[in-house]
Amino acid sequence: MKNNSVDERFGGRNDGVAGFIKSNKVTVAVYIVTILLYVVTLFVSPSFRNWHHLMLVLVLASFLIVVSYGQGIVILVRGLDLSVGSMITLSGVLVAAWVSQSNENILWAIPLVLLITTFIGMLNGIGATLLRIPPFVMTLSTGIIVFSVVLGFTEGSPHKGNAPRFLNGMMLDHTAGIPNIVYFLILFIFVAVIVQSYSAFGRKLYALGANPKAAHISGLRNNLLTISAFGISGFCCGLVGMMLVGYTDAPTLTMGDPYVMSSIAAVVVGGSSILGGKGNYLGTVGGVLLLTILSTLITAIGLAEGWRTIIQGAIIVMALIMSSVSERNTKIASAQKNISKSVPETQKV
Amino acid sequence: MVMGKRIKKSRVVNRSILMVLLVSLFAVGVMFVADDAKAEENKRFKIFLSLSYSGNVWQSSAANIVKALAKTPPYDEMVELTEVISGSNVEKQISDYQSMIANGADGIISFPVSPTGLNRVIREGSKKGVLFFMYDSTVTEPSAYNVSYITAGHGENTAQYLVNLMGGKGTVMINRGVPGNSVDMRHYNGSMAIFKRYPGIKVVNEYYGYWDDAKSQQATSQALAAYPDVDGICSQLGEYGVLRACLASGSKKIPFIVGEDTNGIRLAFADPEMQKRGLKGVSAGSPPATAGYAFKLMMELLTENRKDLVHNIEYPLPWVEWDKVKLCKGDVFEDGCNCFPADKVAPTMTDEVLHPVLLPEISLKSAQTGEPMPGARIQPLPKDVTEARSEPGINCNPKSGKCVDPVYEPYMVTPIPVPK
Amino acid sequence: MRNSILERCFNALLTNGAFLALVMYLIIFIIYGISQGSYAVSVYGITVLFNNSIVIAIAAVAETFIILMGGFDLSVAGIVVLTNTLIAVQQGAGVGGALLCLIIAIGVGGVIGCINGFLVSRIGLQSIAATLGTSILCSGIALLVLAQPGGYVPDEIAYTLTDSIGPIPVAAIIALLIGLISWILLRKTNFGAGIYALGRDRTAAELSGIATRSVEFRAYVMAGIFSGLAGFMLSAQTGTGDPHLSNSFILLTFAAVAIGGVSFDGGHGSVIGSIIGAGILALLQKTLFSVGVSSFYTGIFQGSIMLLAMLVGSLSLIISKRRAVS
Amino acid sequence: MSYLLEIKNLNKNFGATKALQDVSLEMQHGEIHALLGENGAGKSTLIKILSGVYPQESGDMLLCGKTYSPKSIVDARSLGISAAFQELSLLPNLTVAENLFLPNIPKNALGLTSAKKVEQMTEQILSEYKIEGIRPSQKVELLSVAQKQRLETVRAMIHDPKLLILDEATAALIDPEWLFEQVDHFTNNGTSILFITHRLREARRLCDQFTILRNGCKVITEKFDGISDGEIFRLMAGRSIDVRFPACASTVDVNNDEVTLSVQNLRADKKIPKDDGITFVLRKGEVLGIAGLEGQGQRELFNMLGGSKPIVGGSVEIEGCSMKIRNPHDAMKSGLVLIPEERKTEAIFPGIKTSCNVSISVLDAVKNWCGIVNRNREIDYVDFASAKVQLDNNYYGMPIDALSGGNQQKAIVGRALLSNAKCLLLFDPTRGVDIGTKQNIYQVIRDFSNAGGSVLFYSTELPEIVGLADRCAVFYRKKVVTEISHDCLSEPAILEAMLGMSPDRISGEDNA
Repeated sequence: MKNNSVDERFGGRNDGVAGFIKSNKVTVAVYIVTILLYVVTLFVSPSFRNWHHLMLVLVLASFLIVVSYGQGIVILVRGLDLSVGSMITLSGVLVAAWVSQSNENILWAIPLVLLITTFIGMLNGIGATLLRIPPFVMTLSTGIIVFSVVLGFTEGSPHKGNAPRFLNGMMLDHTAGIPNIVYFLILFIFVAVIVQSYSAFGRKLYALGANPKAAHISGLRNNLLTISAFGISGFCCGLVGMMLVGYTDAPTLTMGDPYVMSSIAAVVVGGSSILGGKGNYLGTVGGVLLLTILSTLITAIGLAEGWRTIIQGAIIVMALIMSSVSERNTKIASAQKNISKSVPETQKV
Repeated sequence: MVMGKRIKKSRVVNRSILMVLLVSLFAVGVMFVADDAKAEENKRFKIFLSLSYSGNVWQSSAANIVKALAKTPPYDEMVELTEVISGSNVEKQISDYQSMIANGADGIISFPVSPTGLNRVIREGSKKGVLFFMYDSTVTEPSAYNVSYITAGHGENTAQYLVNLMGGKGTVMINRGVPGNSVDMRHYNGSMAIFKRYPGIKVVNEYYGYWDDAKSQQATSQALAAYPDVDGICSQLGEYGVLRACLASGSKKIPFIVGEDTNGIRLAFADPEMQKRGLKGVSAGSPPATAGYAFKLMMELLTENRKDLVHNIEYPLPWVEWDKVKLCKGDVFEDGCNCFPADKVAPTMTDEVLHPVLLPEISLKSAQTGEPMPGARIQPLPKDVTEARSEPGINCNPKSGKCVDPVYEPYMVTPIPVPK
Repeated sequence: MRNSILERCFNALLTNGAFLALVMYLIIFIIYGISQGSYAVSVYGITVLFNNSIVIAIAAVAETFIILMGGFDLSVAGIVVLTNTLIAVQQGAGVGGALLCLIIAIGVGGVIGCINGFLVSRIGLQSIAATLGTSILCSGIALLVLAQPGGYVPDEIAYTLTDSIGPIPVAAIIALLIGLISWILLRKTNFGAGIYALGRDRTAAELSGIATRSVEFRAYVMAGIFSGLAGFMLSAQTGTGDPHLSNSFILLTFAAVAIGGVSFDGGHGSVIGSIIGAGILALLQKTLFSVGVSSFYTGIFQGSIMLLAMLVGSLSLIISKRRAVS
Repeated sequence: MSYLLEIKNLNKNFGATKALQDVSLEMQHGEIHALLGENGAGKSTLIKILSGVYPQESGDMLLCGKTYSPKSIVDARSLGISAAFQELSLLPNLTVAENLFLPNIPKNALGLTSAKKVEQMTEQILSEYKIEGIRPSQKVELLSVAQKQRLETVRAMIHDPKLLILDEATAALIDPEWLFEQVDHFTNNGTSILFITHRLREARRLCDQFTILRNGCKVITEKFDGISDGEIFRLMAGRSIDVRFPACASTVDVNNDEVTLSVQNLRADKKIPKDDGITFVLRKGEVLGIAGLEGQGQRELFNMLGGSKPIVGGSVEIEGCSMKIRNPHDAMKSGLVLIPEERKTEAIFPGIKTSCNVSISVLDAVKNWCGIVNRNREIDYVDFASAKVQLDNNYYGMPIDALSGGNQQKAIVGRALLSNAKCLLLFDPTRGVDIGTKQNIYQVIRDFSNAGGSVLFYSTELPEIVGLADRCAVFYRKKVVTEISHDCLSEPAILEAMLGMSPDRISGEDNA
């Protein structure tokens, strides 16, 4: 028995392609659908058949890719972050106000903004753990409060400030034919996957999400872990706010709003369980790409807005049904005593 | 037993103290944040400004203009202005109107969230003698005053200009506003009416930018990917986002863009680099200055400097063609200048905050900060106002039967003949 | 050992979310009354207050059914918008038209509720995700039904429902009626017991013989119907249709439920609390307006009140648990 | 003579797992039948099919000669079979009265449920079944575990079933006599009872016949008379097992050896006087057995030491240093590692690989400088642990919830062994695991103590304590009343102490 390779005995995560597919069925399914959809878009619009379009999809997806990481981590530990919209706006407004067009203040402004959003994220975590306020309500409240503060700070309008040149260049310039942001994305995804799936910290998050009570008893610092998960979400929002400002050149107070529901949708479509403890970031990235390609396709076809919305809703529901079916198939094998679907207890440590 | 009771009692007392503390903290908080504006109560006109959505530069410019005017003598002695943000929720705006009426409003100047949803509360208020002035967006309630450019034909005029630029043939994309909105519908119908007259014009794609630069930019990027060699883009608010999407598309050529009034697009029109890449167009659209015009009209009615007024008033459509863009040196439109240097305002700032005739009291600075221009005094408005057409669903209630269907005839530009 | 009335009140304050909400309401109302004067207690003033809160109140009742069961229903906003547009395009007038509108509201809510119920209880989807999907679907359909704001709601609805009968606002009667119906459904039927049971412990509920799937399904249908009714009341208020309602509606609904002391873990709370919670939101808005707080900062107060309510809620749970132990 | 219940060739599968295979069973009218078997043998599945929770897959069931296939629990009840479940199916947020009548609470003339009426009926029922101290309007969450168990049992009884199923109905009862009385009363009326228990003694006391299930198959149906406990155990385990306990390698010198854990007046409740808490010492290399009836404070002790319950007063010293234990993390740092009572809800991480479940306690030791887990080092640790608990490494890749209870427990014990513990706190570690695993766990405990570790070991099964412990501390009314040294360790001695019979401790009953 000792002859088996390490990876094989670990359940074959690295056990070639077959092993990967076996242990990540949902993720693979998401990518298959995404690729199929991409092929469809190529047929719908011949002008999509070039490198540039692929890069465009990545640039458009980049915001959601980053914000969904935070959302996914929070969902992993049985939370939900409804404050991402406000935090993105906050970051954008602050960075534009402090840095303005030049790059002078960038060295202190960017870290400071990231620090602020991370801190607000951690406040969410503190409310959800120490004060025992359900994350849904906690983040809803901080979302409303932060937005209110931004409104007061800007007196209703982010007049001041353009995007710093650095951020502009980050989002729109190319290096060697590839947009700079794509390099950043690759780096981000790499680090994110390492943190979520290969680090001790990530493992602990999974354990916490799978069974908070057991995690507590096993000596994990549940509160600390949850707070850092929310902190990561805040950090990601800070990044996205800056990216958006770089992309559009000026902040608006509503620029974060679309990312609340779509980040949750991306995480869920990507095969994570909204009840926590399950899912991985690559799946989420697949979910984001799926949604982005879908919206590209819909725009290309030029459907009426009503139909676009309907199709988006339908895709979410269908993705859910698909992942629930594939999950059920794997579950039947392991089901022993669970009576139908039992909802795990929420954090009651 | 006795012991137990004492413990229990003290716990109850502790809890009650905690409760009282929390509640009183909250109460103190309310009192603390409360303005002391209520203190002085000499006879002033109580005017309320109800914004729809704060958050974009357009809305706050409009609000700032009204605020600056209210602080400009002699209005500074006559007006007590309160600003309320109603968000995009009809319910909230109804509630706010009711609160304003209850608080003895003399006039309410507002950007209405819905053209129809507020009618009932406006009717109630009008009966109580409150003046309702809607700027930019309109309501179909006849007792309200609508001051707007909507009926001035943004859609048909810009579309005609685009057609002229394109020589009557080519492909066009349309960047629309918020779906399900009557203003978007009016603009869109105007544009389409023109495009349909030219068989050579093909509208290849339409999408929604939600009058938002960020969303317009993303949607335009997607649409451009499908139609990279489109000849012209007909945009509602969000044209700066459209431009940025074109710049980022990697294509050397920039299509013609007709859109609204952001500083960014006007600067781009004037940029020789951009012109070299083919950018041409017209900047014409929704002006925040309407708010100031509406406010002054309302004040003239209140101060009885104006006897009667039609209810639907048209604000002239701003119109700046690409080769007519001129940079302002100072803070006001003078010598026919119509845009500002990039280091002075955000590219998403709408330039049409000023009007040399209707709003001479307002400078760029007042539109940005809400502070009056030093030394300015309120100037009377020209006697005549332009009455707007009563278009159904825009500023007229079809039920009342006096509406006229819109005629989509461009007047800012002479239509070219349909090419054979 | 007999507790004094005062003591009981304090106990109730901490353990009963609805009671706490009521006390908060009264306190805010006093501030409102002081700053607003006699208008605050005039018939018109009170009618307006009820009218402002009734839509969110009914929506919050709908949401309460689902949250008590430990789920989330994001489709409330979608159903409200869809109902509103459908009512606006219907051509009926007079009492017949009003009745037709009511049927539309209940029908739309029921159908969407059935879809939600099917997705969650039969297919086993996560409620928050499934209802997010249906909500998006609904708003898409609403845009197809009514391409731009317009349409009419029969005057019988628009005027009667927002008026007052003598000194009593119609909206108050409706609130009372909705409160009563939902209270009976939740507290006086086996279905209601099932909802509470399901929210607390699904496995135990199943072993107690409760047909959990059926209860879950019916709860979504009920939530759908109440959401439809909320759309009906919104139509009455605005007198017209508008396919563009913002997401803030759903946030306010959740805020009302949270302020009303309903536990988001499920199994604890009451519809009465949610209705008062909706009242607090409307009252708060008016109070902040009348004391002159800049509307920039409304959100800070809304958020803080929600947190306060939840904080007391979680505090009371700890206390009652401690009491159970000792 | 016709049977009350006949089961013929019943099958039930969960996916690939065969939960029941060709099980047949007959029961007479008025018979009390014991259903025995290890956990996972299929007992639960069988009673859940009988009571209508699961549908059957194939096979026939006859009740009073008629085909019986219930569609739901309610259906089963109306057909005459009702069950009291081991997992307590009461809803804590509903009242006693509501719980009793779920899912069909009686209605008044208006068709609405009436609290008043239901509470009156409940009052009557409670007095009829001789349950005191419970108000019908009380929420169930305020009841003690024993009260809940009684309520659960009564809830099954009030439907006047032809067959009553009692699944571990005595597990939480302090005085099983109450149940025995009710059971007698029931059988006098001709009702049959299917009695599932792990306690052979009770089964012998109540039942005439027993059936043993093993791995989803029926092994035997036999009368209790003339068959020994050992034989029954053998049949349950499927191989000849006399429970063997590993020999103590060395006896601990009570006077000289160093103390690992010293507990002074530990209190979980403010009401307990300062000097009346839990006090004992645990020496290096010692296995200290803890015994006590349900609810006498042993659970609180383990949870306090493990950090999952706040310590109200008293001191904990480890190797002479005073320790503050505020949470499990503190406990672990001090070297105290708890294996909790509820495997499913408190110990395993469902959906996560078994290997990761084991290695969770060494994550910090195997990560590199930037926090990434070194897989090779991790697997070395996991291999080390599973060698000790004899966990097959084929299970590594499976999600832990797909494993049998015994293997899950092995993984959890393995996890505890990796955590650098000075002292293992084992709360009923052998509950619900097969005999093979039990044997493993005994060996692990002994090995651990031989290597110089200390073990605090609670078990509901006295033979385990007698066989394994070096010493035994007996709990009664929230504290250690008696310590029994290795030489005097015997079941009767422990039992006597458990019942509070040590001479100076006999006083009025007061079960908190």
